[in-house]
Amino acid sequence: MEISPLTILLVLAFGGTALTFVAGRSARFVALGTAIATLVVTLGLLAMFSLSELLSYQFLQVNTWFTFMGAPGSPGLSIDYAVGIDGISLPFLLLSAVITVATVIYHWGEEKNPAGFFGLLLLTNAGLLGVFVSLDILLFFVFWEVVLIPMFFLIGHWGGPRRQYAALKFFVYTHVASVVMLVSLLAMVFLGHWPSFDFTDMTAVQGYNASIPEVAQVFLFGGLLFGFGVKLPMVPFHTWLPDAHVEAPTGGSVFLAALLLKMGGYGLIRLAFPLLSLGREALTPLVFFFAFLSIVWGAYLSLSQRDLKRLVAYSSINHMGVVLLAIGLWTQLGVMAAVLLMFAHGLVSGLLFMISGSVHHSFGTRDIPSVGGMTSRTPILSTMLMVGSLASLGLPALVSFPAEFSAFLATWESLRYLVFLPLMALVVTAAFYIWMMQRLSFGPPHGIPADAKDLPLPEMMGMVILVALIVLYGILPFLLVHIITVSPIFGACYPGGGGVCPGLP
Amino acid sequence: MTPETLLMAVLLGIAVVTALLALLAREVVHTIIWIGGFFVTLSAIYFVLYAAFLGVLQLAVYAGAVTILLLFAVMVIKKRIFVREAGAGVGPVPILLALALGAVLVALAAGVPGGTAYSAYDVTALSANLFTRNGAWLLLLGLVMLSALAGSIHLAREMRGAPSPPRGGVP
Amino acid sequence: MIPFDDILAGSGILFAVGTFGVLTRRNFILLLISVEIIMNTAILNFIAFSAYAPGPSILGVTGQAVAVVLVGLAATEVAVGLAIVLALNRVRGSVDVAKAMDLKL
Amino acid sequence: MAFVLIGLLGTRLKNGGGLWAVVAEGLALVWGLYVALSEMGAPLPYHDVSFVWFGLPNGTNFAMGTLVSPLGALMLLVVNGVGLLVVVYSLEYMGHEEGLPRYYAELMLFLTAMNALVLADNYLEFVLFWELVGVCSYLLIGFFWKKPEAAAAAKKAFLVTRVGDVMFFIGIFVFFTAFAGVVDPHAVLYPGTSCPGASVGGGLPWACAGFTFTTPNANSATTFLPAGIVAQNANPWLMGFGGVMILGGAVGKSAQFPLHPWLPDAMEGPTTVSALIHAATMVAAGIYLLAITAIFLGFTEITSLIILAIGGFTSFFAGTMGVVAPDIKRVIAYSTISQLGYMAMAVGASSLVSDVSGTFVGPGAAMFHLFTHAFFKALLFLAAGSVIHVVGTQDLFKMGGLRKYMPVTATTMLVGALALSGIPPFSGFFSKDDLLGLTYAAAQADAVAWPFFALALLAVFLTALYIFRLVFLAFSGDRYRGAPPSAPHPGAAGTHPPTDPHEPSWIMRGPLVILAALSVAAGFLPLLPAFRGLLPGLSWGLFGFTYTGSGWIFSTPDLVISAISLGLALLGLTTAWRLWGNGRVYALPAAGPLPRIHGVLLHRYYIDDAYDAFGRSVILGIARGFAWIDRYVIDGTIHGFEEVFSGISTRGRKLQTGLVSNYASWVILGLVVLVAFFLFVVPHLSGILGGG
Repeated sequence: MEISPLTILLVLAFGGTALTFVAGRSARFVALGTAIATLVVTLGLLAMFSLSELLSYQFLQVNTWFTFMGAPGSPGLSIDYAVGIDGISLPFLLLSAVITVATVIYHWGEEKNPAGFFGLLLLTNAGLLGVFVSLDILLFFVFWEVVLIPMFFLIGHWGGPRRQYAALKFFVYTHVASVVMLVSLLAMVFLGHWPSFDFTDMTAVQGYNASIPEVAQVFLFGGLLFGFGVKLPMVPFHTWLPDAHVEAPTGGSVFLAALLLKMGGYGLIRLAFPLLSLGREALTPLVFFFAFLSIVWGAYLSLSQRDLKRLVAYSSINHMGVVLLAIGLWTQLGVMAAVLLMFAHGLVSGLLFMISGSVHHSFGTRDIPSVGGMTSRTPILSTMLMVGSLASLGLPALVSFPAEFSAFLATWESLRYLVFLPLMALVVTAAFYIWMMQRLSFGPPHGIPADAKDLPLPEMMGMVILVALIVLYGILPFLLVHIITVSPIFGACYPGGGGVCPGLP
Repeated sequence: MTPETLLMAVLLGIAVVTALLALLAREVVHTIIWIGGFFVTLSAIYFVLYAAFLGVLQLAVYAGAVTILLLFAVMVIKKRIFVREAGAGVGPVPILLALALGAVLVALAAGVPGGTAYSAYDVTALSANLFTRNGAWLLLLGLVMLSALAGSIHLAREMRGAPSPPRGGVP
Repeated sequence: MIPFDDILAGSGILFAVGTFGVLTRRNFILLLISVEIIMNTAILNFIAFSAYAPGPSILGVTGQAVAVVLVGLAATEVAVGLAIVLALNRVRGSVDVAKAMDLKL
Repeated sequence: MAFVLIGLLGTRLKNGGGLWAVVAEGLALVWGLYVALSEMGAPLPYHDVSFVWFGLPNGTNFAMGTLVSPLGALMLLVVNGVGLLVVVYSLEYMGHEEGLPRYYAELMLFLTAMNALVLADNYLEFVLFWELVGVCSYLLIGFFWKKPEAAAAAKKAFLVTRVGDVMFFIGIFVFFTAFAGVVDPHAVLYPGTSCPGASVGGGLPWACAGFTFTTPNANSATTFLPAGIVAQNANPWLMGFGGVMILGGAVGKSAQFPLHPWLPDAMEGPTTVSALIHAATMVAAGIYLLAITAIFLGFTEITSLIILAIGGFTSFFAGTMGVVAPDIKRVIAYSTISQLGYMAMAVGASSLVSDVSGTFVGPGAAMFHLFTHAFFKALLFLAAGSVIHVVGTQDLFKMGGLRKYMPVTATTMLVGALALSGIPPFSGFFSKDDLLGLTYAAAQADAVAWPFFALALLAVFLTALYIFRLVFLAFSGDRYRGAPPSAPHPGAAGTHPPTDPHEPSWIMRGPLVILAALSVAAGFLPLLPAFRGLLPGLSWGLFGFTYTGSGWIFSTPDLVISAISLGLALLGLTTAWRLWGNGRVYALPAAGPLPRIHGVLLHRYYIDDAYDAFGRSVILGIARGFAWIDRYVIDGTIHGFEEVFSGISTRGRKLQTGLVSNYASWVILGLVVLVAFFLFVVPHLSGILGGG
């Protein structure tokens, strides 16, 4: 049996998690070791990833786990352990590994039951890695659930004053979504008469699904859109997000914003859009509607927030709205932009939530009007805030810019004048960040406690890692774009790739 | 009606009757006797279906071990453990439910056509299958048994420090 | 010629009998016995279907193999169940399930 | 050559003091001169380096590269020349401020971004550095971040230009689709340039065509112009729309009429920064954009007219506000807006003219004015800065009689003022003359342009009026009106209480003198054939005599226009002298319309207030409304569900008797129902769901 590096990655991640749970006082060292090991393996994957293997998944490993015997004569249905990656999942793996390292470093001084805390963080990370590498629907779902459970405990145990409420809300929302998603996925498998749950061969699976009538496809697509959309989150299924973010500990917020939201977008790109073409065509206007709603809603709500974390949380809704829009266009430029934007948003929102956490540590509050002029007392934190905000509003030379530009260009290509809507929201986005900075960073200092300290070293290190990547990929985006476009979804669209694009127009 | 059909009908009838008697008996010892009979009857059915190994297994494990185990448990408890069921305790709902379930299951079975049982599965074929293709299940069963063993021991040990039971509180 | 519908119908009735026992008996040992009856009907079905499968086939042997596993499982279950009976008896001095209403909210 | 840019960036990172910045900027200027000289020798654009920034399987590539063009070379001269002088000037002017490394770092980033913008070879790269320039200006305007006004001004600058940027984005999108991906403005300005260095980067399509957005189907720059015109004919509405959107970007950056309010407020930044923003970097970027895209904008007449109208109106409109502003820097700021209006007007006019004559004159006149304006505007700002540095206030009415204390500053300021008002032989005269002549030609081509031509002429009068008001109020007379030692203007750059006003050191005076000399000399540069190569379609005239490169042509209308504008300028000058000269301070009459007009002008036509009110009530109102809905409607619905479910479960928990048998009953019931369902209902369902 050939062992894929991805299996090694998963074993490493889960094994490290288990070790962390039992490590007790030295949990943070084990956690950091695990996170770095995961990152190293991911970087190894990055190095070994072939840019010329366009039509199939790489590092593929498929083992039949077990098979449901069908009636005599029918092929039965097998559940596989199927893992593999392409250019769309690799950035997410990288993001996940990097964010984990940065978060562990950021939380180096965690006092409250560190073994549990780091263990849960790593478990989330392991589950995320699993989601991004699994190519079998049931495996995908199992990992999906693995991600959600530890997050529930992170919010519920390490969170803020209303953590019980937030944790429960998070749990209920995401599980309702999970159930709908699972039902839709299973129905897709059964109605399409798939021979197994794995979807390693996209063309074949599209062939199976072609036999599903349009009505059923519309329902299935709608179910998946809801299931992944809650995670994304798209308005009006978003209200779990601000509460969860505000109450979660900093690391939890970082994971939520930087990684968990990406699962939704990833699911849409990997499962809903390519596999259910009839449903997609029927429901695309609905997708656009939700996307525009999310963009505008997120932008305006950010403008009205007083709490820094809530502001960042709502800005996430805005950005993920752009992601949904870009996915909904379902063109090469759009999908590339969506993946790039999710990567960018992962780094940037992670940074911003770390900053929010540090603001809370330093000033004892995150209420924007009650703190001001923090540049004079905490210049480093203030600089970080500025970098994060500017990155989030799409400053060139930082990673969001090429992504947003591509997304809007793709929108123009498909939707023409409708692009005004998100672009006008872009002005509002700029407005709330700039306004927030004006109130928090500039002006004469006020509301700063006497013992306010600038960033401690671990927190700064965590942020510096993210800033470095934001700048690196902002200046050299092709490092990532070259990878993203190596995917079966894009594959045959290359010149000489077979001529027929199975995935994208 | 072929002899086989007749034989099968008789065996099934005996099985149903012994099972009912086991549940309705007044003394727990009688229950155990009837259930032993039920197990033996099932073993006979397995033989008729050419599953000889299963029949032997049934005899050894169920008719032998399980029955003795039950008897042993009764002896350990050393009480008149058979609680007389008051007539009022059995409402119409459970009976109706059981009847409905039976009806549904029989209806489910009604559509199945008959067929010829294949007689050539000997122990070799069975073990070959069991230790290769379905080895994982056997392994899993081993694990389950191991944990059950541990659980049983734990259950027995746990009670040592527990408050002593209210003796004599039983009718 | 084996009448499979008869076997299935018979096992269905046996299942119903076992269910009846589970629903009405309050003695833990009798409950255990009822569950065993149900378990046995399942095994019976596996064997019946394995016999029903045409020819020497993988399906046929697998049915019997599963039945073997199930017999082991059922035996284990009895062992654990009886351990529970003993524990219950020691704690409560009774094996009446109606008195062990810990599941009530 | 990109090497130098990287060198600049490197310096930016490690520099702690201004000297590094001076050295870096000096190198940049030398390099700019080299580029400009080589361009003068061979006035055609050429590519230097480029690479794919990112690309897609379907062949859409987004490239980054440098492209050296004559206009770009001219801009390099301006940016780095002014930049060097400003940096030198800063050595003393900013010497006492906190956060100097930050200042120099931001300044160098600003100049780097501007250099890169000038060298950009496609719109994506252009917009990238365009945004970077915007952010740097945000940081620099907000340099005195402890002052709430500075922070607010920085915010305003960023947001207002952001509105323009959004329109610019759309404009780029339009061109990207309309021209099938090839958008290289230079290829249009200089037709005949073909695909240099096609082998760079392995012969990919983008290596040709100017490293632009390219698609596999359209990779030839030489056929671009006809293709563009075809596209225009196919969809004039789209082309016009795109042109207006591009214009929107330029309007935001160059502070033209609807989006102008940020520029006066930007005076909260250090004076050196103001000089840089106004003369060479930020606002010039907008005009440069208009100049290199003039051909696209000229595709539709209406776009050209809009540009002309906005420019002409702004030049007048800003001038009126400049006449009343009490703040020395704000007066100069309004003059910038006004002069930028002239440039925009010239771009619009040149497109109109080319429509008629069939040849494209190009935006040479606008760029020439940008060139001369850069020097005298930097001069004015730096001179004003040295005044502020010494007297510690920006209020004109607290100055006066400064000539005898600081003669060098006074003289150079006077040179700048004369150049700005367009009085020969100072450079402003020649460039402004070109603009007005071009606008006159446009007005003949299209009668709609007449009122704006008239407004532009009026603006000439206003220009002279307000700039000499400034000069006279500050320097003339015997009396120093400031109450020494007055409390320094809060936060004004480099203030120390003026017990005895005196000239600053030569580090500050040197740049003033150099700029003054340039302000004179720049006007005559077009006489050099090499320089004319940098500015396509530029003509140089003196009272009706136009130099064509080979000889002189006389035309009466040109003479008339020159005479009128000179007369208006002199009129403005004398009016200013009558009102404010020699220590006089003109007092408004108590009655009549004048005080009211004065009030309106002082409040900047209430436009700023209107924007503020719009932002505060409408935008924030929408935000609060959405927040309310989010909280009570959406979350309320969810909580409603919660109520329902908890009601059900309160009742449902009564079913939990705790008796195992009862639980089992439910299980069995469920089983029965399920089996019955599959047995009797499902067979009928399968037809509906299509198999399964």
